[in-house]
Amino acid sequence: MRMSAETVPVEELYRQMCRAREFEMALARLWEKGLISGEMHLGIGEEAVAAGVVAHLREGDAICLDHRSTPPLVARGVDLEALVLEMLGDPEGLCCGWGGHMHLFSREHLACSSGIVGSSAPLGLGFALASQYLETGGVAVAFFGEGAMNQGMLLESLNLAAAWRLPLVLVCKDNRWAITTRSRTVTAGNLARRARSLGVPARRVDGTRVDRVWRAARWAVERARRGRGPSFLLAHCPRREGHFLGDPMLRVYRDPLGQVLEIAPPLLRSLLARPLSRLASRVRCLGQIGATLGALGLELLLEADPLERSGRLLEPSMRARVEEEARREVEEKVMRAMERRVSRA
Amino acid sequence: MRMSAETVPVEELYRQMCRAREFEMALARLWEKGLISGEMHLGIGEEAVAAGVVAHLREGDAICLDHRSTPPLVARGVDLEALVLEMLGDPEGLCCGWGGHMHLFSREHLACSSGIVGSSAPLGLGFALASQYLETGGVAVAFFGEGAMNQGMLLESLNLAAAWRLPLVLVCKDNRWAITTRSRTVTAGNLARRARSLGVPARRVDGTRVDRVWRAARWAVERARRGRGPSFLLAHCPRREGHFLGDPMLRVYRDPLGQVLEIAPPLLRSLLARPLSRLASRVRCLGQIGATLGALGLELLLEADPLERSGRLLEPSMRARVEEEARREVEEKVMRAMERRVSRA
Amino acid sequence: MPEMTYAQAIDHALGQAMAEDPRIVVFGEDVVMLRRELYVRFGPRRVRQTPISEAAFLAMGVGAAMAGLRPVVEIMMVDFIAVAFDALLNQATKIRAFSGGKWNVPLVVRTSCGGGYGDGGQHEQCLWGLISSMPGVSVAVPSNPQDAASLMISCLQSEDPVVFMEHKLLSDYWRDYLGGGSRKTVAFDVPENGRIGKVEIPVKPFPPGKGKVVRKGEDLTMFSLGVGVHRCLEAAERLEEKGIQAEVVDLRWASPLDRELITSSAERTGRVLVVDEDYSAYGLSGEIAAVLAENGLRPAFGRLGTEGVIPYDVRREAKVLPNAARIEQAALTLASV
Amino acid sequence: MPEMTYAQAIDHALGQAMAEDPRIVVFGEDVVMLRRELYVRFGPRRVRQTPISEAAFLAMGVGAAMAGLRPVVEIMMVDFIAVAFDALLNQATKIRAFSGGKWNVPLVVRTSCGGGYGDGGQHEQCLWGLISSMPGVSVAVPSNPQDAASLMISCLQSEDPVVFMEHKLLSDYWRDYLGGGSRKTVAFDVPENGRIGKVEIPVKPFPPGKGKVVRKGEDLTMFSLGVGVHRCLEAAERLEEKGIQAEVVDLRWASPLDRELITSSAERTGRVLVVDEDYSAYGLSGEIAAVLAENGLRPAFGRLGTEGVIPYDVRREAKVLPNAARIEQAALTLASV
Ligand SMILES: Cc1ncc(C[n+]2csc(CCOP(=O)(O)OP(=O)(O)O)c2C)c(N)n1
Ligand SMILES: Cc1ncc(C[n+]2csc(CCOP(=O)(O)OP(=O)(O)O)c2C)c(N)n1
Ligand SMILES: [Mg+2]
Ligand SMILES: [Mg+2]
Repeated sequence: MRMSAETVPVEELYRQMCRAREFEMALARLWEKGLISGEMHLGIGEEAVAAGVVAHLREGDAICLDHRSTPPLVARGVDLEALVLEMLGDPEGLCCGWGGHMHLFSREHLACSSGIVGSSAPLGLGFALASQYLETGGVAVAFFGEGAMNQGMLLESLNLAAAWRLPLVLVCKDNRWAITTRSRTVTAGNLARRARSLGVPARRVDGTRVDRVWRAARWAVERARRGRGPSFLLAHCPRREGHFLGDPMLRVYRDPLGQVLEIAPPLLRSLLARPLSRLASRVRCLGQIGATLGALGLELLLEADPLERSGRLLEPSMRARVEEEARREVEEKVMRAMERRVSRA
Repeated sequence: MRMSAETVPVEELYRQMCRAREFEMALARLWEKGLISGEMHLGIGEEAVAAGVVAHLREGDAICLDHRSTPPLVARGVDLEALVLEMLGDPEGLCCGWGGHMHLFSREHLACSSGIVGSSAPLGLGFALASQYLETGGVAVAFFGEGAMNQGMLLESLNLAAAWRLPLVLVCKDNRWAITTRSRTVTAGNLARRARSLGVPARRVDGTRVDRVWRAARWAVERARRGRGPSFLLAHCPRREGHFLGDPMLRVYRDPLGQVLEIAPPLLRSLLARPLSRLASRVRCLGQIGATLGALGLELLLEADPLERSGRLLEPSMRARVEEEARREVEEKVMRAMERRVSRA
Repeated sequence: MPEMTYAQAIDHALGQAMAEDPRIVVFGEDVVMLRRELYVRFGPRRVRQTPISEAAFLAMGVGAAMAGLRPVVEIMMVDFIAVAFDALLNQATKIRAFSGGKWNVPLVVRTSCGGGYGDGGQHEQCLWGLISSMPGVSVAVPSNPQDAASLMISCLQSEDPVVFMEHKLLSDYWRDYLGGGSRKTVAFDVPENGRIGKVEIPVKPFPPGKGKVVRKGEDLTMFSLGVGVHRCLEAAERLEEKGIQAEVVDLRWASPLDRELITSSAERTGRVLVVDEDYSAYGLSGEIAAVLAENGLRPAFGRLGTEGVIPYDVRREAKVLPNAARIEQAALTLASV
Repeated sequence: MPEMTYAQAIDHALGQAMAEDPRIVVFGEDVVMLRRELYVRFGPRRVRQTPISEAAFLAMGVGAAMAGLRPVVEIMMVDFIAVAFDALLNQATKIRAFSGGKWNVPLVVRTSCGGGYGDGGQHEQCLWGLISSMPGVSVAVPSNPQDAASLMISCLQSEDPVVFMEHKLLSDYWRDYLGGGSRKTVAFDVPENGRIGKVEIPVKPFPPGKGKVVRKGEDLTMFSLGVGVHRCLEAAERLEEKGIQAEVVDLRWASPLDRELITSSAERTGRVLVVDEDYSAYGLSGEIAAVLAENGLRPAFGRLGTEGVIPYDVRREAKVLPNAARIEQAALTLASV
């Protein structure tokens, strides 16, 4: 199954990664300006997974996404202007301003998303079933996080996909965190084995290396296309922007003083709440909270940026060109979207 | 972990099995007479599992049951008269006539049941959590079928029990069938491995041999009691009375002529429905239905009765005595319950 | 017009539609046996058995409908929809709006409901009120073979999610499975006109959201659904003997409600009794009361529903579910206002 | 009486009760951070973080309650209860009846609800109507810090299941988390008296099912819950300028409803407007209409609720959720009847 590196379309993959990154950074700026409402979950850190998987899809294939849906949509070729306008709640947005960032739908691309953790997998079953039944040769891909692997409907879906041999690729983006919870503290066993035990062949892959993701995804998508049934990819990737924009845990690092002044006094009151029993235990709990924050900070420092790691696959001048092109394209699209919005407002 | 056969309390275990069997046969007669309403699922065939597991429980331990709840309740020492009266819908029944056979509750025994497939496991989590929190040393046991192993909340429960190290014993009674579905046709992988992959150590056991069940359950219950966390027992056992009393699939064997006359004509019409395309496929489907019925019939013929298999562990005279005592006890209790019912009607 | 049982009528309509539209697929637990006639006729690709994984396979139905199929997903009893509720509440009913009207979900959820055979409170619920409280889903509740067939066709033609509820007391195979048929020692109070009747062939759809006056009367109107309609008719007969002319309306759909029929009938009779096998509170009777009130109608109003958990004991069950005697009583009270 | 924010008041009440009753345990997703003050004070045995397995851990709450604990189970947003609905519908609310009254389930489900911050239709629902349609559960919806604290104590003292709904727009940490606090560029329409207020200490429970007249008036009564109460009060001010005296009732509980207060106020004013952030159909407004009608009251009646899916676009969202302008308009129409 191993193929030589030459066959990996590195330039195109990296371009998609850059487009996604530039696009989400633009979204972050719009969000900061108050132009995008609600919880905004970015997929910054997941670009290699999105690009590496989506590259194998063709017309008639479906993607079912979770709350970090932008990078796969960008890689799939959804119109960036329509995406921006949707985030702005504009009637000309992708979903006419009805869906917003957690509920992005593009019928033309057979792309859907949902903010209910775990629901992308069973929705994916449906698209896979339709492909199997209509014999279109299409496959469906479901993206979700490692936290979603504890959601019942997702576990059920693994079994059902295997029992019915559905052309479904299940992509677990393991960023180790579910909001403020370190997933391993609430997850038993190991996730690849979990998928296998439910009848779905699984591979692990470094989700910061787009070439590796691409190869693993080729295996998975080809299997599905040939009618050999579902497969599971476990891709490790960092969570670089916290759970959502303005994540209070991240703010501790970005604005330590402000945050500590806000968080600490009530915690101190708790520490000293009467009756003053179990002080040692309380100190331990406070330490636990500190340790969680510490782990998050450490990961932020140590974890590789997929753009860094995957960019190295290109020679520097080409890399710079690709980055520049992506930057320009996104800038232009966002600008045009803003103009449309303003002209009608 | 292996212990010599002497330590197995075979006589007591076999007594509980006989009590359960006699009791359920009495229920079947009452049901046939129209005195018990609704769907009546018997645990005939599961007696060794019930007796072998419940024998390890003591006060403060909890049991969470599915729709085949009678054998464990009998083994746990719930008053047989109250049980009969409940089945009859009597105000003096175990649940004052409110619960019925799918919803039997005995607070005193920390015993509950539910007709929603898979729900016994998460309810069991709750009792296990309370034991752990209150440090009572109590354990909880959840009983369910192999069909329930595809229900999301049950899969979630395996992970949660492992992640929290809860004193929960999960007992899967694998009778191979879920109503009319052969479970292996809709279940991928293997169930013991599935439990292990979710962090729960698992053992398989022949569920017709009460001594083996008893040994496996001792391992599981002791683990839980010592704070070592959950475990999973996969016990194979036969489904001797079909899914429920009056099971239409079973009737095909018990009243072949009547049933065939009823079932065949519409199937024949389907076979010949116009346009008459795909006749070969239709014949194959008809064959599939026949094969399912055949498999059921074959199992009925070939599968061992746990009373037969476990009874051999006793010497014949003792066995006969135990059986006779159980028969008498049950007969008497049922009779007394009927008298109470009649006297108040 | 051949005579069919309620269950035959449903499967006949489904078979008719499946023969015409290859996009229709049926899946759920035990459908190979439960729908064996459709299975033999249409084969294992179109009638497919699932694991006991309602959450996954109902959402699979949503995805399949988005992908262009017309799935009929079976939830054996409506009580069990609780484990799959997300697929309805947060997916199926939201997607038309979320996509800005560009994507729709033509999903039929087929399920059974209702009591009267002694299964107790976890298996005899109706829940059409609970389901109708979500925007974006229609709920059909046929009370007889013709309606069952026609409403099934209506559901299959819907471009949006619908729940089709088959009342277990009217369906022969459910009565048989759930502790009836194999023994001669139990008798259920099965309304004859609900159980069996003539069905026009080919089956034609009925317009969604349209109810029907099944008995004319001037003194009060009874609104009901499913088995309740027959109980009302029975009560109406008795009331007639007492000189009270009750109108009986079979709403057929819990959602959308036939507001026109509700207001016009209530206006005419000036007295309304809602007879609802579902739970009373936050349900059909409330919605009807609001429809009347916001239209400025002020009829005398009463409601009979299921209060609290349905008891297992068949004698108490018979008293708890709306029956002709209770309806008669309530109607007499209303008529005296 | 110290001043507290809405969220502080809830956690203060919970902390007070936990200090008194060791049977109270709290679990749910992210509770170590979300309830960090309780976590530090009461430790990891009493405040416990779960996997994203709502179905399992809500049913675990049911079992734990049966076993003698007093679990407070957190479902982060009420929308997500759909994946755990069975634990409420078929377990928690049924067990008292099923056991013949011998076993009860003192379970508190703590969840957040409501919109007004631009998260869209899958995260801003209220669903108190849907939940209240199940018999056997109480539903508390506080609109200000004092009520939030006292209703939390009432819930913790309940012997049967209750759902405690915290409105996200009133809770500072939710506003902050859900795209608010870290940026100065957005402003939400947060009712000041809901956000912060004085709380009597020690916190005492309020009687279950009792609402409160929060503004007296003779011309019409507005019934509402949660943020809606403040919108009504705002509208009432404006109406006063136009010479209309609106009474505003904070029902506090979606279930059980305060039938006495509803009927007495409606009788006095003769006009009723139900203002409900939850979906209109099959909900609070219907139930109130039925309560009025079955008590022979025939006030002029109007309702304002959320019709259909809540749009993402904040401008449209603001129009869809009941706001003071819409309420004023509806009240004027009613008053002219
Ligand atoms: C059923 C459900 N429960 C809880 C939530 C709240 N929630 C949103 S994202 C999230 C964490 C998901 O973790 P993971 O699947 O690992 O994805 P990540 O955010 O790390 O990408 C949670 C708990 C939800 N949206 N749906
Ligand atoms: C959630 C749910 N889905 C479906 C059913 C209907 N049902 C009752 S028993 C049963 C089969 C259960 O199979 P298994 O768990 O193997 O238990 P067995 O009957 O074989 O003992 C089904 C599908 C149900 N009660 N609950
Ligand atoms: Mg994650
Ligand atoms: Mg089985």
